[in-house]
Amino acid sequence: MSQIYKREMVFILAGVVAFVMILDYFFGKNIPGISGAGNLSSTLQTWALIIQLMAIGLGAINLIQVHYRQISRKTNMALYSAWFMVFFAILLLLGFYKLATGVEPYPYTWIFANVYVSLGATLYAITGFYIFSAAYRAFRARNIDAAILLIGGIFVLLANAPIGEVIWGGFPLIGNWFNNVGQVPGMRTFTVVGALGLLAYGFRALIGKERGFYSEVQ
Amino acid sequence: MGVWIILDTKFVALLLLIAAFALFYAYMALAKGGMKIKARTFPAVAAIPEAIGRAAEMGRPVYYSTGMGQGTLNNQLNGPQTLAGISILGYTTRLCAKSGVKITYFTMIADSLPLVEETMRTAYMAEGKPEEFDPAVAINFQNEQSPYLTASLGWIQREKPASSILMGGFYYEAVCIGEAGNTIGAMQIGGSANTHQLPFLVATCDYTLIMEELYAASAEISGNLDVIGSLRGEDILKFFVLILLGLGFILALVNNNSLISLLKV
Amino acid sequence: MSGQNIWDKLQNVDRRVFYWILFIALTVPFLSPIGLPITVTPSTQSFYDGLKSIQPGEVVVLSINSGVSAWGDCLPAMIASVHKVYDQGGKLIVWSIGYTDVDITWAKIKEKLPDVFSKWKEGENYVYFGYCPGQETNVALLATNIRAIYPKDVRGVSTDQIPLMKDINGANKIKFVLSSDTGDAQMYYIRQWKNGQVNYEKTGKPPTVAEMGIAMNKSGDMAYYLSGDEFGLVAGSRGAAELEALTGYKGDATITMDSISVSHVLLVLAIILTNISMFATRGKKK
Amino acid sequence: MIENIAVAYPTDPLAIAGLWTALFLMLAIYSYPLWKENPVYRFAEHTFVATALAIGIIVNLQSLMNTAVTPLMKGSFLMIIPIILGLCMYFLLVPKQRWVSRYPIAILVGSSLGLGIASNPLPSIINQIISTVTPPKAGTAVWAMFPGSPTGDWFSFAFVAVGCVCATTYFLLTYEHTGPVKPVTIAGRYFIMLALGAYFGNTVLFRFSMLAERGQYILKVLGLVPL
Repeated sequence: MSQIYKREMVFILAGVVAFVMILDYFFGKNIPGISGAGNLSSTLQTWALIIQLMAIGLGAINLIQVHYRQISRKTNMALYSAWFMVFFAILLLLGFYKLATGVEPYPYTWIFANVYVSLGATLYAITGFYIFSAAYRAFRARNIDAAILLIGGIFVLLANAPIGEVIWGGFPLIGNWFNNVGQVPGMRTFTVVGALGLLAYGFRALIGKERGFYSEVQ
Repeated sequence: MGVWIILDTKFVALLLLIAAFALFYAYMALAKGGMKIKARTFPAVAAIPEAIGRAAEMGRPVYYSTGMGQGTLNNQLNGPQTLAGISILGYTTRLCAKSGVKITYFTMIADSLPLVEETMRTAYMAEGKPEEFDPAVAINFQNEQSPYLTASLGWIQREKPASSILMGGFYYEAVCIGEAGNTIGAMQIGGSANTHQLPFLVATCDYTLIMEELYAASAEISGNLDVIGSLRGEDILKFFVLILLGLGFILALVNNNSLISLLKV
Repeated sequence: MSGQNIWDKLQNVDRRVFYWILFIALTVPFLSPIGLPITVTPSTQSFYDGLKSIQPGEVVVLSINSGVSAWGDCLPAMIASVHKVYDQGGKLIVWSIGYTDVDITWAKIKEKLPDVFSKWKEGENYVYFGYCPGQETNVALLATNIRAIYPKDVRGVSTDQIPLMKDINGANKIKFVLSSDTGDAQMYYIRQWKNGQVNYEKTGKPPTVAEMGIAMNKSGDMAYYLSGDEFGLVAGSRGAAELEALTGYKGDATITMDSISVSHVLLVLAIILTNISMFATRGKKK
Repeated sequence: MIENIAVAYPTDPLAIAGLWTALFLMLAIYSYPLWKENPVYRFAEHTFVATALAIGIIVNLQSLMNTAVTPLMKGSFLMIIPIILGLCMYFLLVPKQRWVSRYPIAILVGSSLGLGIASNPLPSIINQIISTVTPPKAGTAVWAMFPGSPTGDWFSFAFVAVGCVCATTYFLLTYEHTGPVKPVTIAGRYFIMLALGAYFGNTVLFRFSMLAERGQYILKVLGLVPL
């Protein structure tokens, strides 16, 4: 049985959208109807945005499934999952009230500022700990590779902290040179080869040769 | 330029794009036609079966994530990386299904969920065990980067995965998940094309795929000759870049601007 | 494990020991700041020069693509540059394509600059549009049609009614974008606004982009600064401290520098120790 | 002399409770690295996950109203298409019809790959080559290793050019790193390591600033430094 709409049509749609984007980038100015507000490419981008926004429900369903599983199987995480469900439901109700009336209830504002934002900052900063221990292990001069990593890292560290220039005037000089020049070859090559990889990957994905994008599913 | 195609500075870019696609196509055709092209082996890819084998031996699960990826597939920097990560996820899941290892995929990209679920389900079906696939165990979605990190950290300490595979568009979570995995002694394989996270993946993981290696890895896994052919296309482009660099360097020494003005057309 | 000497132990210190020392070392300097002198790097200097080139009445976009979580690195630079835009008599459009908590960040900026916002009139001197999701897609749309994304500002005033927005509906009337980033959002402006498909023929030049990035992205941003895609770069709290020195507005970045110095010395000492212990144990094993 | 604009400590009991709640949750999270995974951490973890999901749903619904529903009501009937496409995603939950969810994904993937393919070559390949082969102008400060010395500029220029050549060679995918290429790729590897080290160094500054801000927050809540 021909099931062209399950595979081939999907690739064709992706290809058409990609082609519009490419046309828009290169010839947008010259082809009427492609570029600019309200035209094909920006319409497609608005569509993509709306799809993105609507996808969160799928995520919510997954997360509720995960926690429901914990509760129904009475695992040692069941209590926390129950707390998740309750707190989530309360907050969602508050949010719906906000959407319906346009007035943000005070508990919602309070939770947003003191729980959501604050925990966000906390998690973001937690990296400080991990980076310390990562540096402690990575910056051991086990071999030449690691030694170069170490040299690059140490000089930049001491160039960034004001104490570096107090210790020795050469630290900011050399450290900033590593920053402005020393890292450029590696960085620039990353950029170039990354872009090449992206081109090849995009090409393969759009012609249906990439496993990640539905090339194997039935 | 007086023609109607006024490209500004994009003319060279367009030429490059066309040349690239022509090269990819040509080498894919050549490889299919029997030209011998062998991709360099990536230790990180070769280590994946070992990582799954380790999990099977220890009877522990596998942690997999494609990173934060700006929360959507529709992001030109991270979307392709997420897709490449999902390619490798398909391969990894299949290995897990074969040896009866539990794999849990952590993500914060809601719009990738259909793709992920179908990819993982296909992997289980290919091993003849579709009934073992349970989305509530295999996929763990969190809405944002920090919750995704919190949940990952908690899960890693509670479940103590034997291996942890991080492939995709990572941001600050890379170093945290990497170190958390290190604490419990997990075998770790990383890969990203986000330059700013590479130092941490290199520092915390046992094996790392750097930049285009991430994209190329799925080509290598597929083992399809024609797909590997496109990698040769990339190499030819690299030679081209090298020639331009060399030529430009020499011209710069004699203070000749012609190459630069040519590229800036 | 009785055979372990001090070097062996040093190599396998429980990481929590470091974590505690680090956290304390970062916190204590705030109690009595010293304020070590700092030199200004060229990228910050050219950022400042860009701010100084604002003529009265010119419009600048501040794109807050950093969240409350990155205040330590991002907020001081934003405060200093908003202050400078005010000093130069420029006008400011503020929005965010990165974080939902931008309202809190913007409130904090206003709170920290009472002298500016007691004189500036909302809608005339500045306009604040708040957050919109969509990342690069959004930036591409903003280049040609701001009203499609922001039909009204945060107060609910229709964009058409805002005096500042009278002739502005895209990138073409903007002098430059100041992008405060924890990620790659400044690249969206470079790609979509500076090098993008917008037709600037009638209006002259496309807007330039300057970056107030986190220090982590300094190396990456530096490449775009050197290639000319960004006219200036303030990297992290260190860059912000330099900017504060240049603008004469001393804020949180200058204070944070002490804590940075202490913690960096600590890390360097730890690295030196681990290397010594590694070489010591390596000799023993042979 | 350091002057900092101090914001007054709040007097509203709810605001004070907020400060302390935030502090409690922060310490709950930091109990993970500073001690170990524990019930308090789990509580904070689940609280955070629930909060973020609920807020995310509300924010997305609000944006959906603005970008899709309101225009639809006002007569932009085309907006029905993306809404239908968005609903198609939910066919994932219908076992026999999962393939329907592929169409919205195709649009997202097409858009990201299309934009990526089109807009990457110019800044990421061509501009990078141009920057590499542009000779230094005399006295350009950023390039100068030793300010005032013209040779510093040229040294840096040569360093970058040679480094780019070596590092690019390192990335060759379909040629083994043997024979005459080998020393070049090894050198390329060193250039890459230097870049990674410099990156690492910069990141430390950023992460420590963040953590310092959190430390400062404790002092602020305790009233030891001004808010």
